[in-house]
Amino acid sequence: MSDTPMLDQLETGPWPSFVKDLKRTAAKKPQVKDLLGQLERSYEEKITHWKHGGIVGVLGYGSGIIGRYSDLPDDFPGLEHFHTMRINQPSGWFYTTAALRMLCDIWDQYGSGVMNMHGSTGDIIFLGTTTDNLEPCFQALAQKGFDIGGSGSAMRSPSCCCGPSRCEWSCYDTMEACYDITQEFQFELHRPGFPYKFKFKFSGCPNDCVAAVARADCSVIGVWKDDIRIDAAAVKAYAGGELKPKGGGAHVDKLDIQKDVVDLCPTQCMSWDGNALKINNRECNHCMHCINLMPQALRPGTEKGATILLGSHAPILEGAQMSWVIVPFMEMEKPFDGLKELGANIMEWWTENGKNRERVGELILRLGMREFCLAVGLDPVPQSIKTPRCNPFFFWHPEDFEAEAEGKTYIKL
Amino acid sequence: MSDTPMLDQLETGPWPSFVKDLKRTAAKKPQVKDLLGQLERSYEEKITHWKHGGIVGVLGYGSGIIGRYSDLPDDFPGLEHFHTMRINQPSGWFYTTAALRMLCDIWDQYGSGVMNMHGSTGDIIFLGTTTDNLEPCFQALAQKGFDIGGSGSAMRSPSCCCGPSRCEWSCYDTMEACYDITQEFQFELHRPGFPYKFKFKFSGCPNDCVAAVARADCSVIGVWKDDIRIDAAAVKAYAGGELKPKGGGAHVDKLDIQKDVVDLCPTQCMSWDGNALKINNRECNHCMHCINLMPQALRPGTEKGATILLGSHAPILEGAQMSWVIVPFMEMEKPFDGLKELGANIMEWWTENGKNRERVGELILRLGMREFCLAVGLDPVPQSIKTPRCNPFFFWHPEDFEAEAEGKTYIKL
Amino acid sequence: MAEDRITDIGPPHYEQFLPPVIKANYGKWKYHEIPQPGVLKHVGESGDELYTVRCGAGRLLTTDYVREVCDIADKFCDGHVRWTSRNNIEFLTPKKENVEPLIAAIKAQGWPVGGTGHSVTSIVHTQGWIHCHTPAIDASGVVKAVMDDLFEYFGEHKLPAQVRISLACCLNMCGAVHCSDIAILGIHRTPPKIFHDKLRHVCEIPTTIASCPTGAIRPHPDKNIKSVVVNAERCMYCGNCYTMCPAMPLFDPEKGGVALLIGGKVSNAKHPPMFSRLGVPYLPNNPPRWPETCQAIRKILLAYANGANKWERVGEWITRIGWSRFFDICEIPFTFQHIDDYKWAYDTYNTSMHFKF
Amino acid sequence: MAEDRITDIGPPHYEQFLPPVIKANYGKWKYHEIPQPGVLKHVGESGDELYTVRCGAGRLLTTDYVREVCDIADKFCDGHVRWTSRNNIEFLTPKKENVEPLIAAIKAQGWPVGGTGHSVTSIVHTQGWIHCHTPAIDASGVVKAVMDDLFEYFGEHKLPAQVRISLACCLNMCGAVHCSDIAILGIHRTPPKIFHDKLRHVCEIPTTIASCPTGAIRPHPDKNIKSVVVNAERCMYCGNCYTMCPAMPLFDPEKGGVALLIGGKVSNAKHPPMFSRLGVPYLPNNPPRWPETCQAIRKILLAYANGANKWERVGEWITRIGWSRFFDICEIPFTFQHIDDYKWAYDTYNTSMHFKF
Ligand code: SRM
Ligand code: SRM
Ligand code: SRM
Ligand code: SRM
Ligand code: SF4
Ligand code: SF4
Ligand code: SF4
Ligand code: SF4
Ligand code: SF4
Ligand code: SF4
Ligand code: SF4
Ligand code: SF4
Repeated sequence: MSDTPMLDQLETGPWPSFVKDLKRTAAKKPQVKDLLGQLERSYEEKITHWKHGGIVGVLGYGSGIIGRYSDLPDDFPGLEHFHTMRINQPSGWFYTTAALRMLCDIWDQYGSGVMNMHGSTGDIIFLGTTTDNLEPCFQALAQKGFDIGGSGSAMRSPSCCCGPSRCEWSCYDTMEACYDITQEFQFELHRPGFPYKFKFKFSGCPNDCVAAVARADCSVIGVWKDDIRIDAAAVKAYAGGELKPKGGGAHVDKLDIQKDVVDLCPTQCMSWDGNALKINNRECNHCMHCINLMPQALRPGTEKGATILLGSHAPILEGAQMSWVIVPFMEMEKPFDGLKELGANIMEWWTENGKNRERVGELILRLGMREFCLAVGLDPVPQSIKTPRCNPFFFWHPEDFEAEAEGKTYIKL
Repeated sequence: MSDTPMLDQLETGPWPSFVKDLKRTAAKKPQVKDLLGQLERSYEEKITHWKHGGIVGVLGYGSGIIGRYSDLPDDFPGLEHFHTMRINQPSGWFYTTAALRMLCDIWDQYGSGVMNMHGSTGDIIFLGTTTDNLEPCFQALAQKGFDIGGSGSAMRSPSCCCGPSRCEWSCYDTMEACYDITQEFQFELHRPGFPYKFKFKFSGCPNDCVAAVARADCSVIGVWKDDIRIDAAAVKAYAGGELKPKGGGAHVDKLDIQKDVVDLCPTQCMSWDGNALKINNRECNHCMHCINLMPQALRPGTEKGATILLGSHAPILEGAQMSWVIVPFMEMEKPFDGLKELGANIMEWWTENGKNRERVGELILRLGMREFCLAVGLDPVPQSIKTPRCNPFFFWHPEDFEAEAEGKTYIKL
Repeated sequence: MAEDRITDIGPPHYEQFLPPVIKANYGKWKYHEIPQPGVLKHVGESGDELYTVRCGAGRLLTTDYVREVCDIADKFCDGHVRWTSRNNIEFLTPKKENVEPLIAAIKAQGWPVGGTGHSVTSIVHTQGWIHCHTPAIDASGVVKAVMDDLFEYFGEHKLPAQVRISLACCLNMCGAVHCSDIAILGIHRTPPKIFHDKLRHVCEIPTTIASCPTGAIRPHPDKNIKSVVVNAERCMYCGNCYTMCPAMPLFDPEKGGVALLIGGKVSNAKHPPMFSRLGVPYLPNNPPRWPETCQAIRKILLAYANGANKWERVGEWITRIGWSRFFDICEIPFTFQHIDDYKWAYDTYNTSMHFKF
Repeated sequence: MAEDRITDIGPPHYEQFLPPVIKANYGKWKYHEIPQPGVLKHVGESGDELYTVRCGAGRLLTTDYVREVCDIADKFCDGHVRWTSRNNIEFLTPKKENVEPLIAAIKAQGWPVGGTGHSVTSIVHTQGWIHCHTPAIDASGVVKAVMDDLFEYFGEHKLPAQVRISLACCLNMCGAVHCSDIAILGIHRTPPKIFHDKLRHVCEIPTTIASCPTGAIRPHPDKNIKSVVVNAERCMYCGNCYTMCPAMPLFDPEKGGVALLIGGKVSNAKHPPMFSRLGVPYLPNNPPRWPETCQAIRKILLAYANGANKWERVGEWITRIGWSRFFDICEIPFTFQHIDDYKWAYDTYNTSMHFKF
């Protein structure tokens, strides 16, 4: 009888089976056999058999390695040490097969051969090696140009959508921004010195294909300021059914421009007279809906850059947050000085003021947007809010009174 | 020169002038002259000259009187004592002139003759009398059938829209409910024993003409369960322009049924083919919009009652709240036993658990809807929420596990 | 004597005050019309008609004034009259022929007729300097000034929808201004001054400390003084401490003033009820006519009248165009005060790319 | 040796990994088409074309698997391949004629092609029992089971919009499931068990106490024990204490299980990003195929496919029909668990008459 009767049931079915894959490797690697064995045990008992991680790492770095030990080392000796190495992925997760084979070779040599392509943050995840192997594996990788990613109270490996490399909508160079920011903050990435983790994610447009708004303390999302470019002939081709909605990605074959595009525009800033599509761009929210539906007819404008949003994270501790707008528009030309400076200011303020395990978004909620903006050098902008406050509990600072003395008023009369 | 040059400027202009009115009374009543004098002083100095109220009242009651003393008693001796008496208004603020003249006579005898018709809570407000006059004034009123209203940490005088007395939309008898509940809770109204104030307001339909949702701990708002009644001929008359939108109350003379009614229905449950208006009543939100626009064509259904919402109050301390739904539909027939029982349960739970100056809505937020519902005997209903929680931090009680053991599941599969 | 005392009788039963036509048609009204601004015609299933003439009134009034109201009601309404939930007076009569003379009599008195339908009706308000101890501004005076200024909108149905203005003279918000199309709010802007000598005698220190929602109050570091100190940076001038402790007034004649909160509503029509939100953080406290407040309200009202779609309440209009466009149009500079930093602030932050440049 | 060490070089520059057609058209793509499910065609301003074939993959894989990917990429894509933000593999080639053979080779491998447009693409997920210390459920196994069940939706564009499913195996939510159309969440439902002997040695008591967001942990009343106690009534099983202190595991094989959160989205298209919200509070933890979880997801997905308008994401559909209708349709009994009682609960309460019976 099989050692893993429950897992074996996952070998069937049309979706690729990790069990099949692991079993093949298990034939060569005893620790992978143990891994399957312990997993089977978890399936039987419905609990994890991993112990709380200890602190392990490579020389000089405080992050990038997650210590992991089995609580059944006697039954599964191959899992006694089974640490994770997070390897910082290249921008956009592009590889040559040469690079991939090299990574596989190194991981076969120093580890279990089990990996994640990729971890949720974006790293290449090497799952399962011993404490001794960490340093040699790291240096073998480094020789080939790869470095370890983040973990702990550090900057985490930034990630980005494929952006200009494979998408017509990207409003800035996500790939280069991701690379450059990662390089800029190498120290912060490898040496945890923050109150908690800090993540950057870069999406090229408001479709947000790396889910930056939901899971990056600093979410950089491309946007344009001027007018959506319209190819009038192509619009007609969509209206006539020659071009398919979403380039063929939808469940319907023909667009009804009034109902599908115009009526669903969230700002109602479009109109269609059966012949020409008009957009009142001043009122457009850059939601991408119309562009998504007619990729051959509409394109973002040409005055491009990014919106900087801050604060998202998972629910620990105050409840999940999404990032909110702090800079509606930032130029995003290399070398991204604006973002680097802002990023550094934010990290500095947060490090000085944040409590242990307090994400930057939670700190802002605790101390207030005013204190945050003043510290990092930002003006208040209406784009950062959905609505103004409804409570009357607002503060006045001596500077406000000084400004009033100099003639500041709160509405032009 | 006038004693009140600033106030005098408020004698001009088309809106009725309280200054003119007070001046006329000031000729007969020295304290009103003082009142104008002190008010003028406030206008000059831009601060109030009323001191913090002291505790005064009538025999046996702990509420209904607001002590008020001038901080300039030497300059304005008539204001040394200048207390407020809150007199519980009749439902719907209906009067005969005989009753009004009687009230005026009593107030001229015992007080300043200055009043508010009405206070924000709904009481007849008698502004300005001395401590000595409180009890005789009260008894003079009581002889004529009027009683004092609420103040302090007590039940407050309930109020209601005119409802069935003058409105075709009322889904229950607001006037009688208001009267009956006021009578039921006389003790609580006159003898403060709560953690803080407690207000009831009764509106006959979702137009909510007493703003119950915004300013009553317990907001009782009429609603129907069945189908909106449609007079098809009248709908056509609106379409044709023979009948005017809002019965003439609008700025436009003719209705566009598609654009004005159907397109603005928040649930999109209506349709109009140029001839007949259809409503998918199952999806209707009872928002009243379509009825408001065509009062001669549409009426609420006939299966009527009220929704009970709980929790609204002004911003002290946690920020303003609106009431939220706790019972989507309650029968509202005399003697309103359901509401009385629920009201009593709520007050009991709140009195037991509330902190000083904690409104019932704040207490629920602090202890949770589950504890509240279980204590007062309510089931969880989806109508009480806009959306379910987005955080994963929910509790499980032993009862839940027991129910599961008995077969309870969380989705029917 | 004590045995003769009458207590706990509650208010009189309303029925005795209802006009006969109402008693006859109670709960059986069929529809209404608004034949002209300020006049309602309700028609019963019986065919009976009831005419209501709505008359604007100061809410602060005297027995003399009320007697004048009675005179008119006696003459045209068989002695029947009511007040509305917004402090207007309603004269009620089943006789159509009485309506015009009734209106004439009201106008002869110098009182306005209106407040129905798409108008600006009376301003719900509070005490102000006439009778309260915490106001930052007056109430009746501001209301008089604003209503004078907006008078044309009371007697005509020329707005995209009804506009409800309310006023509260301090953060206690007795006017329940938190859900008004336009809310006028008196605000203090300086922390309380502490009179230590008085405090010791009239205030309980623990209660005083507990009263502060932001935790700004601490015991005085010098134990001998037996008083408290306020951390000015955490104080948001709510006056809660003053309510508990009269030795901590927070009035400052120069710094106090008016804030306007905008876009609230109560009814469920189309859009659910909405809170009013900070529009203009501060306008100076300028009696007797608060010109800046009047001008700011007029400016916002005109922008609304001009920009809103048919049937759109102020808050619905702003929701559609977005707050940043609203601030643009009304020429209101965006300030830190607009950004929420109280307890539920997060939900007001813009967590999307939905905004306008 | 230490001087030879290489550190802080960061990731390799991506440029070296880009196919030539991408380098040539970088930033100059003009439009795309999706000629068939799983295939993207990007056209540059230059007229160049790039074909992408998207292939579903287990995220948990081995070097053997990756080498198989390389074999295919070498054969059809000049050695170029990428992964997507949702862990699919994308084979990239400028050669149209390669597309069909490439697809054939992928299928021959037993791998699926799809995940584009209005499909259910791969499930973003986390470690589960394969490698983490706090999971309530497995990750890869649940994902495999669900994807097997929904397989038909991966390879076809037959839904009203894209549907993004994510999984996180504990409340830390590493899958960032909080904004997914359908989120599978592993939940514990019992407070931590405390191993006092161990705790004394391995945990810092103040840090442990501070770690609890609800303040449920207090020092052990018996000072000699030098440990802590948990107030079970306040514990919501978040595992924060366990993260800080390994002596407080909160695993219970029978009580742990799955919650489904529904209706989140990330993109700004039409509707701003939305949080996922509690749909099904609890489903049993049934390895190896979690049948109840699969069935519940299928039921919700079908209800959506059936009820949503064109282009409507799951959350947009629910927003339109209302949550109570959603619960009706999916036959989900409403429970106290659905009602928020955490920090910003108030904003989720229905403060209006907008609801359905
Ligand atoms: C490996 C990974 C899951 C995966 O299978 O992909 C992961 C695994 C862990 N996460 Fe995570 N997180 C991973 C991406 C995330 C993400 C997603 C993202 O980054 O986009 C999130 C949500 C976004 C965010 O940052 O909030 C995430 C939110 C958390 C949290 C909750 C943080 C919060 O503010 O709510 C914790 C708890 C903690 O930090 O103590 C956590 C903690 C953990 C720990 C370290 C558990 C612990 O407390 O020690 C897990 C280690 C497992 C292991 O053995 O490797 N992990 N974690 C992901 C990192 C891989 C990578 O580097 O690519
Ligand atoms: C007279 C009146 C204003 C008016 O001019 O109409 C009034 C006047 C006062 N209110 Fe009020 N409130 C009045 C209706 C309201 C309303 C409106 C309502 O009831 O519909 C509210 C908002 C709704 C609510 O209940 O929250 C209201 C919310 C407050 C609050 C804040 C309560 C909160 O939870 O946020 C306070 C502060 C307090 O209780 O300490 C307060 C306190 C006060 C005090 C007692 C000031 C104090 O702290 O001692 C004022 C006494 C003034 C005086 O000299 O008479 N008053 N107060 C209203 C009562 C008249 C009547 O009985 O008809
Ligand atoms: C008399 C009064 C009730 C009372 O018992 O006193 C009343 C009476 C009527 N209301 Fe009202 N409402 C009265 C205060 C309110 C309030 C409360 C308030 O303003 O504080 C509201 C909620 C306001 C809000 O949403 O902010 C209110 C929201 C409505 C609405 C909803 C309008 C909307 O578009 O939001 C309607 C329907 C309509 O007008 O189309 C309505 C309709 C009506 C009707 C047509 C009902 C009827 O069939 O008789 C009455 C005449 C309306 C008119 O004046 O045009 N009534 N009405 C109140 C008159 C106040 C005044 O003197 O101006
Ligand atoms: C390859 C990838 C980016 C990457 O660098 O890896 C990508 C690529 C594209 N996305 Fe995306 N999206 C990718 C993850 C995402 C994500 C992130 C996620 O799911 O975690 C989102 C946000 C999801 C959400 O809102 O919850 C995302 C939201 C969109 C949207 C918005 C759709 C909507 O109606 O909300 C579009 C536009 C559309 O499809 O109409 C879009 C459109 C596109 C286009 C058409 C862009 C283009 O012109 O090339 C690409 C092909 C789409 C397709 O598959 O049909 N992409 N896209 C990601 C593929 C994931 C996968 O393997 O399935
Ligand atoms: S986020 Fe925008 S630019 Fe980036 S891949 Fe998605 S659609 Fe393209
Ligand atoms: S991008 Fe969105 S908001 Fe802008 S025009 Fe298109 S649909 Fe409207
Ligand atoms: S709340 Fe409804 S029933 Fe009451 S007066 Fe207003 S419209 Fe009529
Ligand atoms: S009452 Fe409102 S929701 Fe119901 S049909 Fe009329 S407009 Fe639609
Ligand atoms: S709002 Fe403030 S100042 Fe005005 S009456 Fe109420 S408590 Fe007094
Ligand atoms: S005014 Fe309010 S915030 Fe300031 S000290 Fe007093 S109670 Fe605290
Ligand atoms: S979600 Fe929880 S259990 Fe799963 S990988 Fe993240 S920390 Fe571990
Ligand atoms: S599981 Fe969470 S809530 Fe429960 S005791 Fe631990 S930290 Fe506190």
